[in-house]
Amino acid sequence: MRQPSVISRRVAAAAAVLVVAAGAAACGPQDSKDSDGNSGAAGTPRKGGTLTVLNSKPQEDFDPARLYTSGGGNVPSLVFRTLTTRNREDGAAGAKVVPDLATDLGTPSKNATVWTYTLKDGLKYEDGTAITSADIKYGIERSFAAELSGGAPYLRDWLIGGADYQGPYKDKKGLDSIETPDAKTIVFHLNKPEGEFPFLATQTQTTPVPKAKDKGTKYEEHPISSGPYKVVRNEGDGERLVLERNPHWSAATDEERKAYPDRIDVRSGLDSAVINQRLSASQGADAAAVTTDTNLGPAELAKVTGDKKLAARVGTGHFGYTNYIAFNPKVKPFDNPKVRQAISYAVDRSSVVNAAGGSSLAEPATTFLPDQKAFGYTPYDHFPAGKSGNAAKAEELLKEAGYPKGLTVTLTHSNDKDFATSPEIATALQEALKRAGITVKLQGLESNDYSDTVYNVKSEPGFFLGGWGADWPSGGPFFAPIFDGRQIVKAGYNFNSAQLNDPAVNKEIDEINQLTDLSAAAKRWGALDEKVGEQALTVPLFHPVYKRLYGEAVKNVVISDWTGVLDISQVAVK
Amino acid sequence: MAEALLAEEAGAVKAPASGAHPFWRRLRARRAALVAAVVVALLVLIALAAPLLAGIEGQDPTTYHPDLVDSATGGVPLGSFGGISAEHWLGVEPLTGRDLFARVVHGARVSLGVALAATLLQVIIGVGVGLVAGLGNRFVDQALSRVTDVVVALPVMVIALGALAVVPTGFPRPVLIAVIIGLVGWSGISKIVRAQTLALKSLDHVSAARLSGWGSWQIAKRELLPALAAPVITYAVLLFPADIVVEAALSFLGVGIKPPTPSWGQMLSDADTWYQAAPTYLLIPALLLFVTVLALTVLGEGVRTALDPRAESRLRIGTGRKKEADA
Amino acid sequence: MKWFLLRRLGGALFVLLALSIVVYAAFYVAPGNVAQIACGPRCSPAQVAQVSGQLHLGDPLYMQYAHFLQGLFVGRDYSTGTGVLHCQAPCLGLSYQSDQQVTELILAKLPATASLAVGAFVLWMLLGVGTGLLSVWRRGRLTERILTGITLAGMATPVFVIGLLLIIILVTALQILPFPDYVPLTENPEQWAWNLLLPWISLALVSAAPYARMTRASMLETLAEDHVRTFRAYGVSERALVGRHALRGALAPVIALGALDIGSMFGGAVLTESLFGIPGVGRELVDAVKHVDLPVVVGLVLVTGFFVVLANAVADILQAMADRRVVLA
Amino acid sequence: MSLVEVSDLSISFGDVRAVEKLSFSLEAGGALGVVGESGSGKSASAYALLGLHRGTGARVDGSIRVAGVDVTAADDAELRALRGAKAAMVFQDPLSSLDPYYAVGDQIAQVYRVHNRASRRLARARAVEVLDRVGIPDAVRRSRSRPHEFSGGMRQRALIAMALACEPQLLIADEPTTALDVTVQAQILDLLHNLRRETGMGLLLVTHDVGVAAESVDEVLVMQSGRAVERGPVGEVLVAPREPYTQTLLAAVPRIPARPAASDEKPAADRGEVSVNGEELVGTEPLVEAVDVRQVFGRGKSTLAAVDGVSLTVRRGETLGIVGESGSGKTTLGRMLVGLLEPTSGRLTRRARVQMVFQDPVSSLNPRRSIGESVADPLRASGERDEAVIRARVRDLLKRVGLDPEQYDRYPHEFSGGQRQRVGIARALAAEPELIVCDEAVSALDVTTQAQVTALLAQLQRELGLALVFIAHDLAVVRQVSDRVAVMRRGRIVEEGEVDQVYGDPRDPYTKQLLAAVPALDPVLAAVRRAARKELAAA
Repeated sequence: MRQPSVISRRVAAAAAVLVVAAGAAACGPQDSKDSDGNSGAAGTPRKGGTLTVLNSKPQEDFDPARLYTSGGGNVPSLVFRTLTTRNREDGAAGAKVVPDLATDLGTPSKNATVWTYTLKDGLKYEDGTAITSADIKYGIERSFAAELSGGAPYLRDWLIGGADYQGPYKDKKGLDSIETPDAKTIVFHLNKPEGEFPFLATQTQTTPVPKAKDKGTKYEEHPISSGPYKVVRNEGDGERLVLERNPHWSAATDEERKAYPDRIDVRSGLDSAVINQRLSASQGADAAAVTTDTNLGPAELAKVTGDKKLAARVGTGHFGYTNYIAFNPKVKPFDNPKVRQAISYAVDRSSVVNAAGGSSLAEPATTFLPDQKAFGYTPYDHFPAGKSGNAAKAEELLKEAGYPKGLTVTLTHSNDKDFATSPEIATALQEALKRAGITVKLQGLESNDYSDTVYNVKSEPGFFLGGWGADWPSGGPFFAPIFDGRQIVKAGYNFNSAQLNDPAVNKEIDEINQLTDLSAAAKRWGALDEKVGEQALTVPLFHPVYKRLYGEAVKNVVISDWTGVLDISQVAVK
Repeated sequence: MAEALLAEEAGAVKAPASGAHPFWRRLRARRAALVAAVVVALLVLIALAAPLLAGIEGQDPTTYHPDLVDSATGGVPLGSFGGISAEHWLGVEPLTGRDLFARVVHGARVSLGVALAATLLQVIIGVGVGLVAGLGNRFVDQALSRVTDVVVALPVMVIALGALAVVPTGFPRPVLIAVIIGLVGWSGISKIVRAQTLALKSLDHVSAARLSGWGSWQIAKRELLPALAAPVITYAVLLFPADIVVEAALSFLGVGIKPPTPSWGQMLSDADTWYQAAPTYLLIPALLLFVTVLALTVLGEGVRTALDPRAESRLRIGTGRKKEADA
Repeated sequence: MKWFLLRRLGGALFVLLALSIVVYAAFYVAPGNVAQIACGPRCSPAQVAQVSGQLHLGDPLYMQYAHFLQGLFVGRDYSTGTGVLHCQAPCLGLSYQSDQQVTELILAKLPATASLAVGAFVLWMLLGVGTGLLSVWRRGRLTERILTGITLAGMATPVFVIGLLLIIILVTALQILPFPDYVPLTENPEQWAWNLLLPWISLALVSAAPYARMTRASMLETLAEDHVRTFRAYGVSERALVGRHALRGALAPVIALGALDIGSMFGGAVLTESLFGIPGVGRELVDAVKHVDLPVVVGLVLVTGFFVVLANAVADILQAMADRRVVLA
Repeated sequence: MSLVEVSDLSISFGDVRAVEKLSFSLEAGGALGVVGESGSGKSASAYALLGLHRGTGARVDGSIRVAGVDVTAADDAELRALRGAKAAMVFQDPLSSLDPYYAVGDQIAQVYRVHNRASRRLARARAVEVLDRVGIPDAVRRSRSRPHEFSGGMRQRALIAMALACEPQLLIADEPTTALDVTVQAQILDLLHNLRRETGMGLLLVTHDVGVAAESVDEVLVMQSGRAVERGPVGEVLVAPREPYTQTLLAAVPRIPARPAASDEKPAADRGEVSVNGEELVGTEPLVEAVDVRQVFGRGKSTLAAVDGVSLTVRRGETLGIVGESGSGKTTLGRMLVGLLEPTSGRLTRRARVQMVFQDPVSSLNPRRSIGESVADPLRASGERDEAVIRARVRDLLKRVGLDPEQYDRYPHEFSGGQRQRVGIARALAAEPELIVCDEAVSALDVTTQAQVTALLAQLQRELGLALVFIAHDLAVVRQVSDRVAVMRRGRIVEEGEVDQVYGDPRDPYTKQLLAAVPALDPVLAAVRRAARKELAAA
């Protein structure tokens, strides 16, 4: 379970993949402390006021069944409470999972195939009715309906019978693998051990939905709130969203959401230049404004860096994400490990980092897993290319591989201006490989064409740019879809680009999944990454860094390593 | 006003419309057109000699210079005015550090080449459709008019996207863009040619040719095409700069020329967020585009007035083109 | 006149249907697995198949088109899971991307585009006709040459170049104007105008040139006509000749061109909207095209095509009315 | 003091001297006709009277006094005060001479207010008054119409009304009837005549048509190439001209004899030749036969039958004249006869090669091709490839039509109108036709040239045994060249017969009306005709 962030970012709207949390930038802990020092962000946070959110993407799918979030999302998390949720703290501490509606992180059976949750007392919807475990079951079942597609695949893959279940509209009987023995208890029966189930339970699909209020695809217009805010206005298919306090929400049952502002006004459909311009001007209502989906681009960063006051209002964060070169060893000459290694040696990471926006927006990567403890980060650099590539070593390897006169290959990339799989990065690689005698032809595809081509086993090219992001901060959803042989998808999007089906790797993945001790699991993910890295099936290029502006009056900026972006539930404007 | 009438009555024979001499004389008489012609010639020369010029500078349009940009602040070029120096005459591109002069001169090739090819295509299609509509019967004329309407109403964007989708990615992008612009931009010429054909068709010398026994094709070749040359050339010289703008617009919207091939529109598209941090990056292609289009437009005006001194009011052209790219 | 209008209407319908067919065909062959996109990248093949069935994507092209026509003329029903959503004729379908009704979506985008178009139109008409008038008034003098030069430069400048330059000058350097942030007229008229000023000016600057040139050429042409000679021979002053007779004669083609331009502008000033981030139909079109959101693209092309065709018809009628020799038949 | 006094007037446009040392005068209430062929400088002189050359780059020397104003010395304001108020002008083309965008009444009111302090209402009332005066029926309502809603004659009346608005002392009429049909022309001339008699204003009439002058003025000034040739009372100059040029000019004017003319109007040899060529063939073998042909333009409600059921036959060697006013369908009929148009219905049989000579000497030749090439067209089209043969044949044809064969490679613009018509004839001949349709072939030419071209046609007909269909609006020309004549009106032939019979004893009322409207050269006869027209109108 990991979020294919490249795709999601590009196709976000179309795919109903909610990037709000995942693809968004954030402010890191260091910065929030800096800002305490100077800007208007100082002082104790108090309740009251209106927080304005300036976004580019409208909340088109404001339905818990359709949202694809990492940890419940940012704005959605204000309305939708889930069984568990992410820990709302700065930095690494924020990468932990904590209980939300449930009293704890769940009780696993011995082999982690059955998970049992008990709901807290006094949980109510915005209309004052009580939240029951049956509503959570119904909410999950809804996400199986074709009408409400868009969520993450894990429930379908893990729950017994999930693969065939068609949702409550077609299949009134419901999903047997979810049991609700009483109104407070809910039991999940999985088809294999999954120690990371508590992470999955942070996703909005575990939000309770009262069956009587379900309006199918129309539910998104006014979803029933279980969180601190309820929807009072939803116009233009999520373009303008106004949230106000939900009187039936009890802070006593919710340790995570601070809910300082009285009102949240989300305005979307704005141009990213407008958002950053307004945030830097910070005039009027914009002083109490944040964005949950718009990063500073390189050009804007260059301007912001030159202005101390502005720089103090930039939040920096790290979301688990890796941009890399993917090889398909079924295509010649990439079947030859020496060729893959040669390319690994030849890449010029400083050029690539520059093309991705410079060292403030991208950090060179030599490991597939993001450089965070929660993922089990284990540093390694099997094919040291140095700062700007080791052309001599690459040439040597090519000679060994039987290409003494160099080699011509085609690099597939997308034509989007996303600083991730975009032409600039491809060109940077083209230049670097040229020095090692490798002639790179570029094949730039329009975004949809790119996704279809690259993530399809039938059309997958041998050499292309890809990226992968975390559905939650753990090695599981980050590593397995790329390297687990059982996750090679024959029809549909396939992310195991190397089409690696190594029994040893598969076995290790299964074993780690059984662990319910997450820190022990993390270590083994890291070791597995280092081992698989030796095969040079990918060339990690860089991890992006998110930088976002926020308004002068914004206080209590919290940026976790889970989302990498400012957590809206913690922000105060008074 | 009265002058023309009186002069005619007084037997003042107008300078003949045919022959090359008066054309060149009149063109030379317009100083602005001359200056524009020199500028255009210079640009064409730059385009043709792009690798040579970049070679003289000692740079090429694709090499990255990571050391010339400030990586920590988003990749702004180091040094003043976008890193202008003896090695990099117009500075370097933010993020990549590629040489701007080399990119701009190579971009001239693409921008001018695409527009030229597109214009030729438009002329060919436009003249063909216009002639057939003008000469054909009512049904043919109506059918072609409707087709023209459809083409006019179809946004270039959609055609471009459709074409990008259908045509294999290996197909050279500049050629494809030229074809797309050519395919959507011929309606102006076809309308003019049709109108002129209808007007000419009713002229007695065309009737006389028919009575002489010529067929339609011969009449088109002998009586119509020569007479159409002037308006078509006049329109075409103004289409050319318009096509440069269309190419730039498509590239600007991200459906045109793709990197690493530099074109001015594509450079502008890359540069548009940099207006604060690295203005020269934006200004250089913008100014070049402006100068080129202006020079071509002035030259086109000159050619138009030289071809037909009284054309100014008769041929109201070059009016809707640019906005078509916008629509 | 009636027959003329009916024929134009028929022609327009034909054009619009042909447009929709072209777009359908183009997108049918376009890459991009629509069902996969609509469903989400992590959808299982079974789910994708379900979504595909729901969107009728498995049907042959002509069946899909037939469904589209049905929606257009009769309306269509869509399942919401719990109930049925009736999309009334003319129904352009639901967006693949957001499930929103395309008609609603376009209606939501129109005000911004209309604001842009109307404001810019007023500005460029004033600017264009004024400049043309001035250069006729001052014909043969330096003023005319300067004005001619400026209008040529205006014609030569793409709107995104002018727009970017204006941003650099007015927004960054002088900080007189804000970077446009569209505010609906109904919300705050002052902010609406203030924020649209920059796009209006940009559009007006590049659009005014043809009007100035046409006004000038057309007025000079009229001044050379016999009836002006008549009034001169009856002692009417030059000023009255230019202001009353020449301007009146020049106005018709100028207004016709105006109709044409504002029509295509209503169809979305793609470049201007993209550059200034104005949430209008033009930008929506770019988005929809990039996301292969076929219903939205078809809807937008139909709406923009409608405006273009309408503008063409209006321009023709204006031209014909202006040219009193032509009888509309 | 005279109303108009012009002395030593010279006008030049650049290097071209349009008028040289012209002097004349016109007393108050007098009527002077300025007659001349194109290029004689007559219009330029008339324009100079109102100072209309000012600011156009033309050079005007000499002195001009009109109604006491020194036109050459007056400042702009004085000049404007003269224009319209003291001297008003009526122009040739009544449609283009009125502003299409304003109501006729408003335009007249505007002019009135330029010269009189008057309210809008008063000015409008004045406009209605003068419109009524010039015979516009229902003037109040019609004053609100725009020019295109008027017929040609009504427009010219409206222009005259505008001229009357400020009660000028002098009316300058520049070719006021040239664009009008002959019957309308007669009405306008009668109107001018009556107005002059009633208001006592002076009239300066500029015309190329001697007949028009004969109808309307007391004195005539004949101009040629910018100079005055002869001047005197109309009765003297037109009846007994002294100057050779005037004599030639008058001789060239085609006439319709008052009485059935002797057949010597046509050169006797003409007919003799035809009969020699094949007596039994003449008048027997039909070359073209049309039976009930129709030509319908447009669809639905706007259908117009340009030719509506015409039957006729053209036989070898004869000349059929077709006359009619504009819109009568004569040109459409001609085009059907040669096959440029297919009849909508009816039967049209062509048994011979048919060619056409066109009206407009400018557009009938491709300006981009040498005249030799144009003439060679039919030869090349028929498959002749041998350049030498083509060249020889073309030179022969050029010689035949009276052109220098050495001019083969010259371009049309280097030729005069008459010469271009000769080229057109040569081109027609190149196809070796048996029938030539001449569509207004001499209408655009000056009378002297006109006479030469008709003579050429007659000669060719004689030599080659051609049949001719001669289409024209000018009754006199048709009379001159034709054996038989057909009168067309609204797409139909209203009368057809031998020339002498139709002209001498017309049966159809329309034919009678037409003939009565033709201006007579003799001022005395003109007066008689005017009376006759009154009768006809009353009847």
